[in-house]
Amino acid sequence: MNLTYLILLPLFTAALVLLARNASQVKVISLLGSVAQLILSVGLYVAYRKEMVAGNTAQMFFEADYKWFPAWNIGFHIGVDGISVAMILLTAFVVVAGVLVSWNVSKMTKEFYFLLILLSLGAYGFFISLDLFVLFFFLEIAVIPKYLLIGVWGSGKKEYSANKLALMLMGGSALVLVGLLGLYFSYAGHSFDLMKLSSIHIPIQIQKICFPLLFVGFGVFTAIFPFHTWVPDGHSSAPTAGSMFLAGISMKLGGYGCLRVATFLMPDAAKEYATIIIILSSIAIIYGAFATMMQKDLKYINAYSSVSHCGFVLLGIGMLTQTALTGAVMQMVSHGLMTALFFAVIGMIYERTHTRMVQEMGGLLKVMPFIATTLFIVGLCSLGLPGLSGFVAEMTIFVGSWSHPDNFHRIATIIACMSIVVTAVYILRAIGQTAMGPLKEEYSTLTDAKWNEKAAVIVLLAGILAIGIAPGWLNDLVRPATEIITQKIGAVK
Amino acid sequence: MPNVIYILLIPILPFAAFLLLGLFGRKYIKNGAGIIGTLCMLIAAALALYIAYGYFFDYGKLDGVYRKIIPLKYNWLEFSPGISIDMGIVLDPISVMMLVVVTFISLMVHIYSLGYIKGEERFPTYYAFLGLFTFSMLGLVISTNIFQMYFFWELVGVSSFLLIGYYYDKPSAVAACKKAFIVTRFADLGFLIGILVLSYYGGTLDFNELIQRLASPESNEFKTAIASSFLGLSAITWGTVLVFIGGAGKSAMFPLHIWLPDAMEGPTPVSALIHAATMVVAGVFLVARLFPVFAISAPEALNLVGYVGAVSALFAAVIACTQTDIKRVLAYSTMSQIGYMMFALGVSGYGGEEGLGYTASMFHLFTHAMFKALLFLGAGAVIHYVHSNDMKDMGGLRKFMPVTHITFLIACLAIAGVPPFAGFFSKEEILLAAYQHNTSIYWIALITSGLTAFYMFRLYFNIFWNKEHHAHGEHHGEGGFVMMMPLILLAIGAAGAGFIHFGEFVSSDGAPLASVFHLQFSIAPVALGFAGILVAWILYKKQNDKPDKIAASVKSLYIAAYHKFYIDELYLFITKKILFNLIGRPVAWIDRHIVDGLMNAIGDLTRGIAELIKGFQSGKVQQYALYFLCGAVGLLLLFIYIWH
Amino acid sequence: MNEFFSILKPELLITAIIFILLFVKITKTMKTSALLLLIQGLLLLNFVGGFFFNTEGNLFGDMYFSNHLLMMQKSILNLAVFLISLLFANCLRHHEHLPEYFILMLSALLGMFFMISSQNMLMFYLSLELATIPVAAMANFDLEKKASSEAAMKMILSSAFSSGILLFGISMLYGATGTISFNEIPFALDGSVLNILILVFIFTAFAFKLSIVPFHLWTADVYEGAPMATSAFLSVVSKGSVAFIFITMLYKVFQPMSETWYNMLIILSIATMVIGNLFAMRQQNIKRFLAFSSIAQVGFIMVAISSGSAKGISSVVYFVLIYVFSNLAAFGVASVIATQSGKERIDAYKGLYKTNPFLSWVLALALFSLAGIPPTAGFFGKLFLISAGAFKANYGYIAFVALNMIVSLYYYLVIVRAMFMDRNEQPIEKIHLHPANKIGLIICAGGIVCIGLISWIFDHIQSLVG
Amino acid sequence: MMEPGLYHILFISAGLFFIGVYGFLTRRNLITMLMSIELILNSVNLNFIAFNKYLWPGKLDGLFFTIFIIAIAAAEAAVAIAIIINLYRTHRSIDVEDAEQLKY
Amino acid sequence: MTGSTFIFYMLAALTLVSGFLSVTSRQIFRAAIYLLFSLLGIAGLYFWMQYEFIAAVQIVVYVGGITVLIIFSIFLTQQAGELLAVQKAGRKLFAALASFCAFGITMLQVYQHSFINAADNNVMEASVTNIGTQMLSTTQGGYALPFELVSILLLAALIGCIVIAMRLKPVNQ
Repeated sequence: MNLTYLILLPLFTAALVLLARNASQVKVISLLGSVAQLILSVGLYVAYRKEMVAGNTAQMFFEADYKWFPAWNIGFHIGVDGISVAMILLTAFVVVAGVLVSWNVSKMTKEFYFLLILLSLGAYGFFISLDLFVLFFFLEIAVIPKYLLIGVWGSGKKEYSANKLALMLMGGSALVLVGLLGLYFSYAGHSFDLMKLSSIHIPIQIQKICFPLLFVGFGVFTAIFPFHTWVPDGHSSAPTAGSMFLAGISMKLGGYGCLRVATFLMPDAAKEYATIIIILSSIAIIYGAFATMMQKDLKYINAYSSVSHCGFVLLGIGMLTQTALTGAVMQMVSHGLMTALFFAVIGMIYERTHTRMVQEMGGLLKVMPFIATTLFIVGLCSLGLPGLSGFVAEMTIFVGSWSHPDNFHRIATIIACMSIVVTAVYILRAIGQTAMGPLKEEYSTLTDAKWNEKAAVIVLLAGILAIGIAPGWLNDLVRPATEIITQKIGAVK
Repeated sequence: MPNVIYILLIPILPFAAFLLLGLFGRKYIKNGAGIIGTLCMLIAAALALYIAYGYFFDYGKLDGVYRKIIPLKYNWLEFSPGISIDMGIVLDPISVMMLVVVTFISLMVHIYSLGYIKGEERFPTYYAFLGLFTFSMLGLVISTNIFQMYFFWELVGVSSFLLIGYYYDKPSAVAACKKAFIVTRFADLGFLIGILVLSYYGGTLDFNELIQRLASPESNEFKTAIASSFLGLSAITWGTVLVFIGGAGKSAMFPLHIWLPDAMEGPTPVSALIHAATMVVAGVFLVARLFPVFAISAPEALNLVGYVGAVSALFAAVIACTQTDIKRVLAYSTMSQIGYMMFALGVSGYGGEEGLGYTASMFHLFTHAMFKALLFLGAGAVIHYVHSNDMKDMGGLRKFMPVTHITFLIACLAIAGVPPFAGFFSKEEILLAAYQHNTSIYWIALITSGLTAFYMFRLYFNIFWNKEHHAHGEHHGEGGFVMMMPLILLAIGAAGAGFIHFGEFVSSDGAPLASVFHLQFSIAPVALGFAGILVAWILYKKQNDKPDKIAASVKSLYIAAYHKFYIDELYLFITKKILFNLIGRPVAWIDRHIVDGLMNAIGDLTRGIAELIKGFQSGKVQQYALYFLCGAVGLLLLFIYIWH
Repeated sequence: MNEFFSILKPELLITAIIFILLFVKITKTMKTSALLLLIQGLLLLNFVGGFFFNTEGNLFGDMYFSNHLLMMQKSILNLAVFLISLLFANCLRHHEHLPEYFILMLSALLGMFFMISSQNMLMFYLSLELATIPVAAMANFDLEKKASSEAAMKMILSSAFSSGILLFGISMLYGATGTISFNEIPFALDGSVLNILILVFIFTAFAFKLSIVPFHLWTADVYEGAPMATSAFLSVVSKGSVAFIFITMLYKVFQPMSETWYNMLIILSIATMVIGNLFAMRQQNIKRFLAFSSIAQVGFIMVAISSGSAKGISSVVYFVLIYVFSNLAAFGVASVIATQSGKERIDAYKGLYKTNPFLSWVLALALFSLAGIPPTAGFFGKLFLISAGAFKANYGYIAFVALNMIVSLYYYLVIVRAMFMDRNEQPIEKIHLHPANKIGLIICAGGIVCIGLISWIFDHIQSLVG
Repeated sequence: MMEPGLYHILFISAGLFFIGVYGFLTRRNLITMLMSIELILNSVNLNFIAFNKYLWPGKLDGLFFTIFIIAIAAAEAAVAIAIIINLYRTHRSIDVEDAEQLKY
Repeated sequence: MTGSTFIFYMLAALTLVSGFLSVTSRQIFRAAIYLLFSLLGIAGLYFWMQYEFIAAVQIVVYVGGITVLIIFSIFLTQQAGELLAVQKAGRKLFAALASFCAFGITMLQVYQHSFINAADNNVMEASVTNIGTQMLSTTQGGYALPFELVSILLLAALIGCIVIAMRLKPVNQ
């Protein structure tokens, strides 16, 4: 399987979108492109599976290394392992849903879809790149589409939010850049190549400098405390698909980076700083949950809950056990699907009621059963109901975290566990006030979801249920990859 | 051995009904929904009976001991080698018994609901939810793995949530379902951490292995777990206590009981199914499932179970005496009875005669399911008839609803422990077990038993006797056959279930336990029961002012009990005042103003500095030259005198 | 003799064009619009010609020196001038002094060519003046405008002052070493304190031309007052050429003092970035804004220069190439808008996207490139600058530089925001672009997108540096 | 008083240089500023000649430098005066403080 | 004290004092005249150093050219006899301080530096022949290229001056 198709296809789609004559062509092209991408991603999974079954034990599959800036020893080096495949699948699902949900966008449709596709391109590229320069390139590619999506198609104080998001994310990537340069120069012949860097032992002094830079830098993307404040503003101002991409894909870039770059390459420093990571992520988890409890705007609720949920990702990474790392990846996938769906539903509700304030709604189950039911399901997923993806991911993290026998890790685990109660409180509060209760007069004529919205929901739900009901496939996908990382960590004394 | 498919079909059928009705019910099978659900349930119940028969009388026993049969085990999610969630089926006495109870009660409720819920708009949804609940509950009871149990435990919780919130446009129902979910969720936190503790020390999530390792003093796991202590208690004790917290939440044990009375906002058949017969006993079932660990490795935890159960039993009974909402009375009575089951476990030992409490607890669980479901369904019929929950609106209904009256009376007698009804036998065993092991619990239990009789008959007299009922404008009778049939079937169960020699089938170690029956021992509780009935007779048979006088004489106690000892208010205080105002609000404020403020402040600061230094760009070319010169001089000074 | 021509080809070509223009001016045979077309054609030829018959070598003793890297640099400058002739077509088209304007511009360009080819201080000084004095005159070409003459005045006086200090430094250098040849000076520098004085004095002249803080103050005023094409020329061509010779000067002439100038560069680059960013943030005039943004960009260039390595050279050349496209595109769009509507304030750009999507996209691309955001070339340019700077493993400094990129992003986004997001009742109406403008903008946009992604270009530059 | 030599001339030139700088920084009239520039350039010329004479008489580098500086000074002065005259036309003043419309 | 020394000090005093007066005088004409004297003083110093050619150039270009140009421009732009505006005292003080500081540092460094004296071997006569030959030589040490460069510069300056100063239309301000 040639991985470049994963980048070329969105590129091709984006080009076609630019050439399209009218809005409906744009939509159809985008939809076809994203569905093709989804098929391609599933094909990638199948191919990966086949290789694995065939006994391929390489760390990275389908590797390819093209020349790019040989003067800097930069290569367009791509390849995937289980983690990447999982993230690519996630991206594909969210993109299809995002395209579907945006069917009603009438303002500058062409630009909107172009940016969406560009954003997805960044994510795909990020997940397949094995060269840190290329990785960084794709990481940053995704920032500006986000900025424009929020600023142009957003609502509320969109300019402020867009600015904040762009600046904070770029701040994060600035730190990442410095960290990457540190790694680059620590390799004898100067290299950005992930595989080469992973084969050497990076000096501990370099690790101590670069690890925090990289971790915090990537952490900003995944809302590490206290650099999470772009999340609520950004998400709440973004258009529906923007929020979906932002929370569903973009925040995962950070988690993936923390794992793949920071932790994998610098296990010594990861151990050294694990305490701090755990403290910060525990704070994010519980603090995000409590902050969510007080929110009145649905998007803020989901945004803050994303802070909390992404805290689990970082917690899992900070714990450094294989199970916790696997859980972190699962949580990324799960949260990506779930939060995308949540934002999609919020968008649908907003489109109809023109408000996102929970206290202004009520009884929507009556007039829009499909949407409200989806809201229920996604809420339940958010609070970790078994059978949905959130449960699997969170439990994996808990079990993995608990396997550290000392009190510090345990307390962190308990704090993380506590959030599931707080999550229940805010989710039920939100659902109770929006979907349940007496129906407001002014909403009695609203309609239920249309075909595109239903399709989007079904796509994402399919993903959520696929993980929630049969998590084995994801587990089998991710575990070999996390095992390599844990081995590297384990080798550190 | 039966075909595993048959066992699998038991939970699958309700789930299929759920999927079918949930996805297509609203549009396509609106009218047939009830029939489909009931049919599925009927088959499931028949299969359950078939399995139970086979297990108990055919293949279940090996060398005189009921063994655990695991016909199916599927590795669902492997956390790490050894620790994995396996989805499987275990057949042992309690799971088989629970299969029967759950499917039977569920079937009854399905049938009953055909009449009760008929004509409502969300009829299919209702049956879908019932199917989901039954599926989850069945999954729970056949769990082979503690995480599997947690899995279904949560599903049970959510289906309970959905059913309580069935009348979602009623604010009180919404509040109740949220409360139920959140309180049990809070308890589940304990369960989850308990699982983590136990699985870590046991090195497994499988019930069998867990018990083998943690309940046998020779194993290494046991030794490490006992050795690692926290705050003076061993890891196993902590683990079991935490798991018990989960159980206590689901089973509405004091002080996590507050959700149960409110849960009565759901449709009454739902209360019968979930909040009387099946889900609320999940906590008991959980403790029973892990009983060897409790009994052998964590006696402190078992003691706790006993005391919590006893306190809950008495506490709920006292409150039940003062409530006027008939469903709430039943709810408190449920809580009280589950307290019985709980402390029965608490006073039990492991193996042989010592395990009497265990058997008694399971026995009571079984009988209680029958008569409590009956009570609720009966109450449902009454409510259906008078359109009110409050006993003040009732009275003299015996003439109008004869079947209900008789079945209700049977249930009341059963719960009051009047021989020969079912409750009598199970309660006797419990009291005996308590008497043998822990006298203080025994006394509490005895008092509770008297109170039980009193409040049940207070209820009974208030509904069916007391003041004459003024007929409402329209009368639709007692409800059709579909509503009466379950009542009658359950009444048969409530009357006759006691004669099963339960000890032969269910015991702590699987070996049959001879039923013991001490006539002289039974005198006290039966006498107390009759006394309770008598007092209720005196006070409530006819309309009079005695109850008020008595209430006035113990005014403060009465008011406290009437207000459920202010536990709700306490919770409200903790959540609203402390969680929301003292934690949530400050956190939200800090986030917006301090953390985010910091980020914004950096921006503002930059802009401020930019504004501050704009004077350098003064537009005066001479000044520019001056700065130029100063820059050069500065560099000279720096590099000649400082840096060099 | 053949070799003479091929070595001196770039300069000779420019001189030839100057004389052609002079001839045209004197004979008054052409209308301005036709003349502009001629100029564009000549400049295109000149640019293309830069790629053929290139020979390395010395001429006039050690007065003149050329190699392939220098030719590359000259080609970049040629390209920039060609693009200027395209992008500012609409405002130059009707300029009555069009030939004079280009004569001056090309003289300055000639000065720059000699400057980067110079091998001794005299040539350097002379060509620096040749590269400055005509530009000061160009700044005054909006003869009717007060701002224009003020800008010219500020420019000529500041540059005279600066060259005074430079000359004082050179004279001291001459005194201390007895030579003005670049090849001999490094061996004659004795590491005494006077050398530092010399370095500082000579450094200030570069600092002045490159607008390094605190020698930058003339920049914004001149950019704002001067005609748009002049500002563009100043900010791109002039800066680029000085950056090239700056590298030679530091790496070659003051090589023995590398530690001193390294520290100097660090301090001044930090100051430059910070001040440039802070001032750019609060600008309302697009030209002034671009002036400060170019100051901040110079800060980044200095980061790479500080590395003192071959990578430093190649990344600076590469960055200048990218900067040519990005900054000229920005100036080009600003010029189109200013010519058509007379509006230079950023406020006026609000809602531009509604009426002029093409211009908005080009400007946005240019700004993203300036801010260093992928996939635009600016990303690669800036990244390589910083990577080169990181050779010295001074990570605190690099982190500071990287964080400065965020501030710069902030103000670039201000314009993007104005164009795409802000509402405006009366946006600038639809602008009909002159074909030359359109071609120029398309070339710029294409360059911005392609130069980064096509790694061959950087590798080529790197191979020239060796 | 000692025999005048290189250092004396260097003193004169440096003095003249900074007198010019001082004038440039304080004279408000553009033409007087230009005069200060001339002083600065002349001081540099003096430097070159002095160095050539006293230290490096073997080549005439300093002298040539001076010649070229003089030429450049003439060109620069010409352009500067042209600009000043134009400024006078637009501003009706050649006071440098009257031309500070461009700022901040 | 020899005559040569005396002359030197006289020239030095002339140069510095008139230079100083030219930047402080409040009458612009006087300032120009002082400048003239200062430049003449420098020319004298060139003579004193026996660089007659350069002294002659100095007199021709500066005294005869630039000063005249300046005086013309004064006529063009200034009502004669008017006193020059005075800069703010603060700026003056600051400028004086900065200039003096720079002067101090420079002189300190210059005096501390021991210039290598290579004066002993082959002195090249600064004769017109030498200068002329070298100026037009294209080989090593020849100055033909700078010469050409300056010519282009002068051309450009000429064109620039013409465009700027020669305005066709009157300005209405």
